[in-house]
Amino acid sequence: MGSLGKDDIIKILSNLKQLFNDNKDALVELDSRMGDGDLGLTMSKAFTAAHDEMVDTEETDMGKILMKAGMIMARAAPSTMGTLMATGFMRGGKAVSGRKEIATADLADFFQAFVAGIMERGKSKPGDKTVVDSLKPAADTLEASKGEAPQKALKEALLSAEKGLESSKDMIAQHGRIAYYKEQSRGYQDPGATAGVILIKGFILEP
Amino acid sequence: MGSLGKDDIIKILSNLKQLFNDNKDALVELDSRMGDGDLGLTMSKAFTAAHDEMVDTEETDMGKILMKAGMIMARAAPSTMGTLMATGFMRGGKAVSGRKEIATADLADFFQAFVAGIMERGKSKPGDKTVVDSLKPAADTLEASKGEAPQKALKEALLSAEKGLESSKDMIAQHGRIAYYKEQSRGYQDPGATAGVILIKGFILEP
Amino acid sequence: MKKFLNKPENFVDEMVEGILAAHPDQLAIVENDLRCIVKAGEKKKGKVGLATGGGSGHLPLFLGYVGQGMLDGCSVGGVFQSPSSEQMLNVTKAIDAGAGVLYIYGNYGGDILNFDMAAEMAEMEDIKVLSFAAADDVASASRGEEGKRRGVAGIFFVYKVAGAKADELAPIEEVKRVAEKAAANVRTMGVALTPCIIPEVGKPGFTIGDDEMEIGMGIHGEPGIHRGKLKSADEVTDTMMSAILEDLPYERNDQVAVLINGLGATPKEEMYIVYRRMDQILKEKGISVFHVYVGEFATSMEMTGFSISLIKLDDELKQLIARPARTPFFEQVQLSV
Amino acid sequence: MKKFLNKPENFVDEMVEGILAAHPDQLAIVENDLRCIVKAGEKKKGKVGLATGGGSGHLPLFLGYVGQGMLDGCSVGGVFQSPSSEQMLNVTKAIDAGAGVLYIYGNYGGDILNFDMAAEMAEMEDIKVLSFAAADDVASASRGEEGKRRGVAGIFFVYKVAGAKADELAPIEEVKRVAEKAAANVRTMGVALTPCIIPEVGKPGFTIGDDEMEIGMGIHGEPGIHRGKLKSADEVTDTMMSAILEDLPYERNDQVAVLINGLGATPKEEMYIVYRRMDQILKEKGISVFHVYVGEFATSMEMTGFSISLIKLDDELKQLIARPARTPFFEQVQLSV
Ligand SMILES: Nc1ncnc2c1ncn2[C@@H]1O[C@H](COP(=O)(O)OP(=O)(O)O)[C@@H](O)[C@H]1O
Ligand SMILES: Nc1ncnc2c1ncn2[C@@H]1O[C@H](COP(=O)(O)OP(=O)(O)O)[C@@H](O)[C@H]1O
Ligand SMILES: [Mg+2]
Ligand SMILES: [Mg+2]
Ligand SMILES: [Mg+2]
Ligand SMILES: [Mg+2]
Repeated sequence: MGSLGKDDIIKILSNLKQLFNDNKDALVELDSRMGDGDLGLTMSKAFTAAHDEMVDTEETDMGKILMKAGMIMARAAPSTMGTLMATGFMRGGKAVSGRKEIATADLADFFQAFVAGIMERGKSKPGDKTVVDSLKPAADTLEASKGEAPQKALKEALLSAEKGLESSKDMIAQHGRIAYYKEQSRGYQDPGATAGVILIKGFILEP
Repeated sequence: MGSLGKDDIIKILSNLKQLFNDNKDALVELDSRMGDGDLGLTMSKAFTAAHDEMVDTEETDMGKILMKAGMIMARAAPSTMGTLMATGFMRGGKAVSGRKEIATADLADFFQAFVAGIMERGKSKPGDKTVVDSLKPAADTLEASKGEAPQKALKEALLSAEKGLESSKDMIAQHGRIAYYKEQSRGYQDPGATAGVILIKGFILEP
Repeated sequence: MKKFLNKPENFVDEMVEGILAAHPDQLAIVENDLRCIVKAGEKKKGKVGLATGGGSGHLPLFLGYVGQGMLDGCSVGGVFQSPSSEQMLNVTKAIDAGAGVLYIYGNYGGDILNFDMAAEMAEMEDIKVLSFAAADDVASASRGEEGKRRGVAGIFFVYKVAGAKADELAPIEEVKRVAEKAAANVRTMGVALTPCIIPEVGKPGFTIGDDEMEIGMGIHGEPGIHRGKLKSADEVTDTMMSAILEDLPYERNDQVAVLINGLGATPKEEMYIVYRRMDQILKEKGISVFHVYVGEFATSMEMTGFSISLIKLDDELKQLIARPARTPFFEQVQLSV
Repeated sequence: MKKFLNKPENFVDEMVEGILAAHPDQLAIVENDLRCIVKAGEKKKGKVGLATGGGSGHLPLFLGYVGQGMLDGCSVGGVFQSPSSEQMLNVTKAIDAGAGVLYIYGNYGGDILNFDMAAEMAEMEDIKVLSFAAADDVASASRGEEGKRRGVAGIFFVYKVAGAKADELAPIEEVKRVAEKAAANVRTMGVALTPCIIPEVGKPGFTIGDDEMEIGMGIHGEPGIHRGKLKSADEVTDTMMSAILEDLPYERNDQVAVLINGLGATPKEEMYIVYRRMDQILKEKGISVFHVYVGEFATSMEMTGFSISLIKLDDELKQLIARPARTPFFEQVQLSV
């Protein structure tokens, strides 16, 4: 298929609900090391609410569906990552508003706006050891793959996200609770960046 | 000897300081069971202060020496027993004021006033499982032994005190912290009554 | 023992030094004795002096209620120990303004004996002294034996009422009358989850299981009426409230003021969860609430637990409770009646 | 976990229900949402609205400062969790009286993001919003990186000053100016001895040895600057005070107000032992003290520990701090200046 329709978007929300539920304990564990340990709960709360409240939506504008999902997350999970995800979905959705279908170019616009939104909201940049470090490479890969089919492009984006996560391990955290550990945060895997990889995974509909 | 002089009284205060120091832990232990565990400290504080502040007194009136000892105790150890001992010494001393020597009859007067003072101050009576239950029998024995030599009379009084202590074990406490245990206090040895026996022991100057 | 301390034997004196340093415009000492606290400033001629006293380790009790609209002086004992009669007498002499001095203290053996002795000594100095021992702890003796009860957090209401009355320059008998009326209408019940440590002793005064509570425990760890598994906040509140309500008893159409008092380590969050249930019960019973106090009013250092006090109000008591007050530990504006 | 609780997941809602039941004349909610608290009664036209918000578990922070002379509204998060931007927006809409709304909150990631979102949404509704994040915890980032510091108990002074200024009907820029000035002059440092337990988690957030303290630990258990054997109260105070004094720095002839804040389980007795030492240090340095606050102002439920805050005062700040205030958790009469 050359583009994603409404059913695909709902399926993605359902994937994300499932994935973040499956990874709940792992994310809690990661966030417990130098954070408050809520990230697994946050992500699963955010995407469960987004899916459950959107699954029967009458809305046909893909952009609006994604924006609304973001607003639901903001209410359901107001922690740092919940709010950043919400911001991402709202900004990303706005970037593709009016579309009835989402092509690879739209996916690229969505994720570019998504990451830009997070960076603006979080006053963060690549290299700060945050979710940006897995999502920005993924968004950039999508940007460079506009000519490809969505699923292929997303699979490449996932590889970039994973590489980004890997390279973020050596960074020193600049934001959030983990940043209080300063130098000590080097070597640790950032829970938000990990969640970013899972987010991309959720968009992949083919095996 | 037929009567006690100033040196004897000071010796008694010294005995009491020593005895309550020796019995500090035992009294703490007893008072810990159903009280706040301070009785050992209280008694040793009270009599250490009384002895140390009176040992060089210029006073020659036996009554005044005993009264002053009481006032010192009130300041040094304001717990229940400290205050009751203080009251006893002040009232007992008043009863023998003017004496330069203390005969058995004076001892009887001293302890009768001592016990009456405690009962009035503590609103307590024999049978309430308090210090009164060892001291009242002792005071009554002295009253009945006015014709005897002081040391002999005191030794008999000690026996009565011990008997009183023994019989108080079966009583239900009516006063102080131990009384919060109501029926449960039956069977326990009252720490104050125990201290009363030690008090009489301190007055005995012959082996 | 995890405490912020220097030498344990200096605990009380250093605490008082800190209090005096922090509130020099509100409190002072007499006879150069850190254990004899009085309200700073001029005394008001003809006003009955109100004195209290008791062991340390219960802040704001006892000295924390010395201030405007409350008490005039307080003698300070060692941790959980009575101050001496001599210290009480010194406070008495300092605060007497010609109208006599009323002693209001908690119903504990050592305190009673010493206040009685102090009263006798004060009389020898021609100061009129009346005494009153608050005994509000429902758990400490049954009905019919109210005189044997311990005094706990409910004494706050007695101070408040007596303080407001004394400010009217009422004669000592009148001040005592309202104090007695307040006390006759207050009932308190406590629950504890963990003990506290007397600094000089260095170990807990009692032990209690990791999953246990003791309902009715006294503020020095005196035995309560029920030790058992820790129940839910609602269940604990139900038990305590029914003991209190039955005791006076408090009845439909009564109006009350409420005090929820933390014993030390229990967070305010939990106290409000308790009040939520109290509010349901009081509404159900048709008892209306004039004012609610939630906080630490009578503690046992770091003990975990709380107490509930109710005072039934008539118009006179309500007016007196509503009056403003200001001490370093308690401030209240005039409440609207 | 020894807490007075019903269902842990209802901890926050039941707490708020209790607070509303206890103080119905002082607090209310909007949008029928227990997490959206506002001052009861009419709003004053033309007054800048002051809003705060943050995680639960810190009473009196944050909602406890909603009241006369302080704040107008507060959004309430889960334990140690930010409230949502939507809740913040709802409070904003309710308290705006035409003069705009100033957000004052602690410098934590989640809160910043949500307040920023709420501010954007409020602007879309034509409400002017300015924001300010207090960041007073000296231990959380070094000099030169003040913007990264956490907000802790010192925010009390920012609320107090901004609240008094807003009451003068000053424009929002002016209110923000004094809030910033207060914050620029406040420094705080904390120490903890034991952790606390988030009810829904059920176990302590960190562990610490039976003989250990952690200086600089944050109110959610964030790492401090020194973990070691528990020292004497004087030594602990010396360490904390020298970090604070050097930071601003506070200098000879400065005048300050002091806040000693209990984290939950530490008794007032110990806080005054700490103040005794602070008083000695301040006298030695020639720094004078305008007013001393001792109590619980920003807690971590049942955590053992305390924090010290100093605020350097000029005449303007002093006047504003001296102004009366009344919330269910904090009352102050006009202080004499
Ligand atoms: N300012 C920021 N910008 C971007 N990402 C951030 C920022 N602050 C934190 N994060 C991300 O959020 C993750 C933590 O999220 P979460 O657990 O929700 O935070 P908290 O519990 O502290 O509110 C971090 O691992 C990091 O990737
Ligand atoms: N009202 C009273 N009259 C006489 N003796 C009393 C009274 N109350 C207590 N006692 C005696 O005092 C003893 C306890 O003394 P102490 O430990 O000093 O009391 P507390 O520590 O409670 O102040 C009891 O064992 C009892 O013998
Ligand atoms: Mg987290
Ligand atoms: Mg969190
Ligand atoms: Mg005792
Ligand atoms: Mg005692």
